[in-house]
Amino acid sequence: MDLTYNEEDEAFRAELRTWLQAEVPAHGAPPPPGDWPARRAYDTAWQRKLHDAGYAGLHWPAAFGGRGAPVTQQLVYLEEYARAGAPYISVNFVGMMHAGPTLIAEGTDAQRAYHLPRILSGEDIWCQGFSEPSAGSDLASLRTSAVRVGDEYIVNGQKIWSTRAHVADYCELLVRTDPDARKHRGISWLILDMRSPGVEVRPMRTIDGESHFCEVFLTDVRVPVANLVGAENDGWRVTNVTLRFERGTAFAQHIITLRTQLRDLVRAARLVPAAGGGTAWDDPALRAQVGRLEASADGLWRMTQKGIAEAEATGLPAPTGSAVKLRFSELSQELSELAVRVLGRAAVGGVQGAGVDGVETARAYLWSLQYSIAAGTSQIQRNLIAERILGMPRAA
Amino acid sequence: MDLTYNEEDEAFRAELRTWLQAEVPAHGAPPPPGDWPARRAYDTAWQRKLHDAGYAGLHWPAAFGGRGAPVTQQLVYLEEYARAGAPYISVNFVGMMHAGPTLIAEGTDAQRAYHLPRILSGEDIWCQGFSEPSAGSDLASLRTSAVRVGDEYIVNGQKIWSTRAHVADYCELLVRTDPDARKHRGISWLILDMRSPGVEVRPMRTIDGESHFCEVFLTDVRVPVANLVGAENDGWRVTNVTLRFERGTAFAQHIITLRTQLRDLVRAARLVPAAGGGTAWDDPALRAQVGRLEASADGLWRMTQKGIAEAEATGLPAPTGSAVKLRFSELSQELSELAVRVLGRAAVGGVQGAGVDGVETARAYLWSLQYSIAAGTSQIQRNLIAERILGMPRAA
Amino acid sequence: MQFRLDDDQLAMRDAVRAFCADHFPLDDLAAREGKPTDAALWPALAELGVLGLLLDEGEPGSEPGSGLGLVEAAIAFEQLGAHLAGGPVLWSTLAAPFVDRVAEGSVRVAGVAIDGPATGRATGTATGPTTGPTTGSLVVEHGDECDVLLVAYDDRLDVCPRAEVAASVAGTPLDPLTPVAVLPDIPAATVVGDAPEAGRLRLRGEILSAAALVGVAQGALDVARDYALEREQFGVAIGSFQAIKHMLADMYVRVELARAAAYAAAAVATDPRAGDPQRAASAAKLLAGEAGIANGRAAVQVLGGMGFTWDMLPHYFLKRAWVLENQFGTASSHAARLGAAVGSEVAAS
Amino acid sequence: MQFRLDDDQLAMRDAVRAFCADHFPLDDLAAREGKPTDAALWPALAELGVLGLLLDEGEPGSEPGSGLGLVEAAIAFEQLGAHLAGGPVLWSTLAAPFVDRVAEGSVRVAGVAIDGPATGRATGTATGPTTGPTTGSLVVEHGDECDVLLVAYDDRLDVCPRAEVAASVAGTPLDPLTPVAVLPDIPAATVVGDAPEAGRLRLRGEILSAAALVGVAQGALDVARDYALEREQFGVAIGSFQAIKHMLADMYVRVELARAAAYAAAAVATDPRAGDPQRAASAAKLLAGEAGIANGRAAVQVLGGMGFTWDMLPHYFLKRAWVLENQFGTASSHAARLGAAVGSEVAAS
Repeated sequence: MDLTYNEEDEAFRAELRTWLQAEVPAHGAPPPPGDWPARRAYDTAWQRKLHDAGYAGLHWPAAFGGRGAPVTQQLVYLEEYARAGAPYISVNFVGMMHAGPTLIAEGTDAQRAYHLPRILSGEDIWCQGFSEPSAGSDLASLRTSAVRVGDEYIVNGQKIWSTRAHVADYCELLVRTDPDARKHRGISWLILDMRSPGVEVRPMRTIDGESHFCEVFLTDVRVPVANLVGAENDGWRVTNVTLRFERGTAFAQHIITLRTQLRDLVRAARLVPAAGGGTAWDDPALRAQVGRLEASADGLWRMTQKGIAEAEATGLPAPTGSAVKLRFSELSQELSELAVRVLGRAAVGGVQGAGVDGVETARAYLWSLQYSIAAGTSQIQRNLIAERILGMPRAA
Repeated sequence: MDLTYNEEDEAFRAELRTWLQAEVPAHGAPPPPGDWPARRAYDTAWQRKLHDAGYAGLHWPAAFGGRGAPVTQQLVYLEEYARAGAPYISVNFVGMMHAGPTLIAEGTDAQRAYHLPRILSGEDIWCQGFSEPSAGSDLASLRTSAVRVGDEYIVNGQKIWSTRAHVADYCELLVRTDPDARKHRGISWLILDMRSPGVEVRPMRTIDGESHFCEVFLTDVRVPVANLVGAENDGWRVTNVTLRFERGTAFAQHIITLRTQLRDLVRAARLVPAAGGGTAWDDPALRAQVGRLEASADGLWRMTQKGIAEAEATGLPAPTGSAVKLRFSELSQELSELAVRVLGRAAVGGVQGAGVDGVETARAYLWSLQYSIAAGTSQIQRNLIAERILGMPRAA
Repeated sequence: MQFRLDDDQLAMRDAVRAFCADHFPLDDLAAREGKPTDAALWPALAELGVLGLLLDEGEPGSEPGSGLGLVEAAIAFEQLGAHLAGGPVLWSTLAAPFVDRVAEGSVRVAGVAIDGPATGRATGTATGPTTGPTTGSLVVEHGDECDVLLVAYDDRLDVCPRAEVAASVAGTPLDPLTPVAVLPDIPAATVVGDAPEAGRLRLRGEILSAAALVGVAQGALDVARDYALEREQFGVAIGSFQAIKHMLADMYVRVELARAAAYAAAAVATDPRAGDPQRAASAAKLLAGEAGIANGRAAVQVLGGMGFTWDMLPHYFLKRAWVLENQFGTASSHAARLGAAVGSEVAAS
Repeated sequence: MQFRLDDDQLAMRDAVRAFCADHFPLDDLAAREGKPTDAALWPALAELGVLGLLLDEGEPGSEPGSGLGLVEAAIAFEQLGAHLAGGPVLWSTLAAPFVDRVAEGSVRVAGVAIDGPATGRATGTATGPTTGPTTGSLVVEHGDECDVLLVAYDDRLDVCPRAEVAASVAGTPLDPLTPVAVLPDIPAATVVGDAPEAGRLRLRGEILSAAALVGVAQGALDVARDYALEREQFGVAIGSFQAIKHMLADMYVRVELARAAAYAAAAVATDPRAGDPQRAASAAKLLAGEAGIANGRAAVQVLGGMGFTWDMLPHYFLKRAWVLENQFGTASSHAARLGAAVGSEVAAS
């Protein structure tokens, strides 16, 4: 067992660090929250720079335009990316992390040839069309229908929780192609062009006051059969390729961010005056709590390294993905709640200044609440762990 | 709303306190753990003294030999009892708190006339014969059979978790009298004389190394039909009288004990040297944790007062019984785990001396683990609260 | 001893509940966001009797009030909490014994507590940027919708007309139903209460904010319960799942524990023979703060994705809980106070 | 970077597992209670290669050892933990580089860490009643079944033959499989290691006790899982109930988190270019201690009434977890160390 990076990895690190040191400041500050067109422009321009410099799709196979880098370099990338404070993947997330890998695994040559380069270069933005109002945790009960007429599907239904759909070009859309089949069967995976007639996007306001998510209404939308990914009625399996991917490596960046957030908390605590004099950081209970959070973040990072190494060796995502997701969610919520407590009335009042940002602290707290809900609630994750890993019977 | 005690209550307190101040020291120290005959003698002698002084069955109606005291005096009694460090109710628990009240509610005149005075005076000790090896949380699935032959039942089966059965004279026994009826029907409640032929008691060793509980094996045991309490096959309802009673006021003394235990913890913490000098009590994190436990103990005591007041007014146990039991269990476990942490290696090594008792601290910790299991696990309590109080559907 | 509410108290609870349902309906919260409370509400609140509940009837020079007292105030604030009522009602009620024309609804009082003594601070002049609670700024809930500002130190109560207070800077409050003013410094003020009065006001503030938190925690539970009965997944109501049941059960335990503690604290403060008012208030505030935040949090989780939307109720309860948690002492500060009290008790025994 | 065990390591794990199944079967724990480990076990442990794992091969004057190192030792101690192995194996393994004939199984070493420097303490004479950890008595696990006693201060390692140590008084250990000696004072001793060596031994002790706790946590999970599949209530296996599933899932998360941290700590201590050894060890010990205790606790609960009996396995795991939690720094002390480290990092940035 050897957790050091080899010379090649360290060379990659040095080169990447130099590049980020120049490019991150040059890219300027992100647009204000809520200005989604500006966000799209900002993020896609950054993706373009990554692409031009050869850093886009580090984890994608070289045959599909990625760098095909060893897993160690992917970790180096994430570490350096966080250290440099580079822009969050944001609008490129679904394309880079979900849709792209799914097309690589299941797409036709034509689908890959058209879409993969456009995702890598930031030209196209993707969103996800999985959940429906009455199909959340029970995703397989989805009802959006696709009826084949000639070489097209006619799609009708409603999707929800489509992240950044208001700025997306394409959607990975799950539809029911066989209404008579049992739940998990009869589902297909389509590439939806968001500019198709009959697609209506309505942003949803979430508890942090922002609109990351959208509802997508689909009325007689025509999707070419050529946009089917995988076989008809085999979409559930195709989806699970994505889901498993999502629950594996996708949290690596989140965990690194958590460590940064913990340090931001300490930085703030060293500025917040305590009631009895001194600062909040003088409180041994707070220090111990920071120590506990640091230990868990460290453990999660090690689990991630281990999981990625196993995936590399076996070609399959490590089974610990649900565990990482579950613990990350708890940890993120504990940390951001602690930050609200440390800032106290400054967080509640939304006061900014003197090195302490109550608005951002409150926002991060509210945002963290979705981690235990999105992409499988913590309750669902625990069911999965108990049933799939520990072999418990399916239902009571 | 008025939480003060009236003059009469305070007069009762003064009288009781004087009595306890004289009698508690006079009764001497309890026998060593594990010596159950001695424990029985010690406890029943104490019960006799309570009885002779008029303090036995404070909460029992005067018509049945109790004092019929107002609910406020029951609280005063518990407060003063704890303050004086008087002997735990121990072997008299089932008789005074379960069997007696059940006979008062459901027994025949003959049953009441014979048993109630003997329970009150400490002459007879009772145990409980409810649980079976395959009927724990699912108590209604019990299988011990009672077949009526003439004016006797012939009982066969096995009971488990019978507290102090090895020193008991009688047992409140649940049996199946109709094997064809659905689970909750067909159960009857019998008074079992533990000296009957065919009753075999085997103490169970629990994780604290002691033997509070027993298995009871019943082989062709003859129980007179006269010992049936309530109607035949109506035992489930009779049982629930007891269960509801058990989950109501029965925790009042436990909660008072919790407060005493918390103070013992603080006392120990003021003696335990800290790594960096001073004592464990200098740690603000420990003080805050003690403060949190105190708040919860205080809240539980208030809930108990409230529940007792509601029971007094309505004649029915307050619905908050499960909530008190659930929270008490958690709190007791948090507190006793904290005590183990504060004592550290002294608790693990079982060191006694210098005002710190590692053996008792470890024992109390291990004992506390049964609170979330016995008399309905915490999981079952949560189901009950969700279904019976909050109206959730019964099963998934 | 009588722990149950009597008929008068039950009637009062129902009256306040009806008032709240009328003036603070939960089905139109968006309309209330960021807005000051309708000024016309204040005479109605006065008529309801809430604002004058803490006036000691017959005290020389006091204004007419309902004279019911602290338990009744707890009843009222539990309902106000459950309905996420707006406006500086709590501080106005607390201030009524010290500020003219509050009980009659003509003067609205916003307030803030500053830990530590006022000693050494000038009165009648602004005392410059506060070094207080967090960042050199003074956050005052409803600070821009009041007539008078009250500052409660440990040992003194100061008031000054809102018009004389420096302009506030914009805060971005966590709770959209609780606008805040952020003041650059502690305003010039007149002394209206001495140390015992300041102590009494703060104690009452702890108890009544606890009562409001009990209402918030109950409101969050109600929303979660209703949703669990209605929403189906996997073909059944999600309330059939044990994980949901257990979350709801824990919410119930928290709110019942906090409620018992809050009413006990009110009763003890009314008659200290029943216990130590400070300790009872700390226990109540601590448990109610935990119940409010944890139940708000749990309601978001029970509602799942919908719980994360602005359109559903959970976030409003959660946010209001945080506002109240940060008034009159946080759970941490009350834990420290209680721990110290237990330590002193043990040392003395 | 390579996080997975290689074939040699897997083979070693299997060998230790087989050894444990043979010598420490879980189905006959009662026979081991309160008894010292069979002396014949030691040559076998030596042959297995565990005792010599930390000898640095080729170091002048060192005894022959397998030279495998810390990761392999972690593998071994995870298995020893999972089987609740008895005897002073951990301290013997840690002491092997400093005490003759330990690696070959001829000398058994019990040990104890005393926080703080040895400075000012005489060597070669008993130093009188210890003011250390808790009550003026020194608790030494397996202190009556060793040949040599090792005392690890922050800055020094002392040893003395067991025969020269004052008679122990009876302790009543929490763990029936870990007999303790309670010594009235710190024994007279000879210095065998300086400050860096003491630091290294303690670091290794943290990592290997963490590894043992991972084994304990996994063992508790295995017992609970098996029972949940087998035990029926309400007509189905209790593992069908969501509440049981979720307890088991949380046990799994805790053990996986702790395992990753423990092996990472071993790797980092072997090659500090991969991280800060102290911080990695603290994280590992903290997470493993929490996993061991919480999983032991959860196993008791999953087994319900049966879990509360002496005859079932959960309590043994829980008790062993407490023994290990109180060696080489508690979760609290490691949390404080990690918190301080993060604070320094931030201050320096």
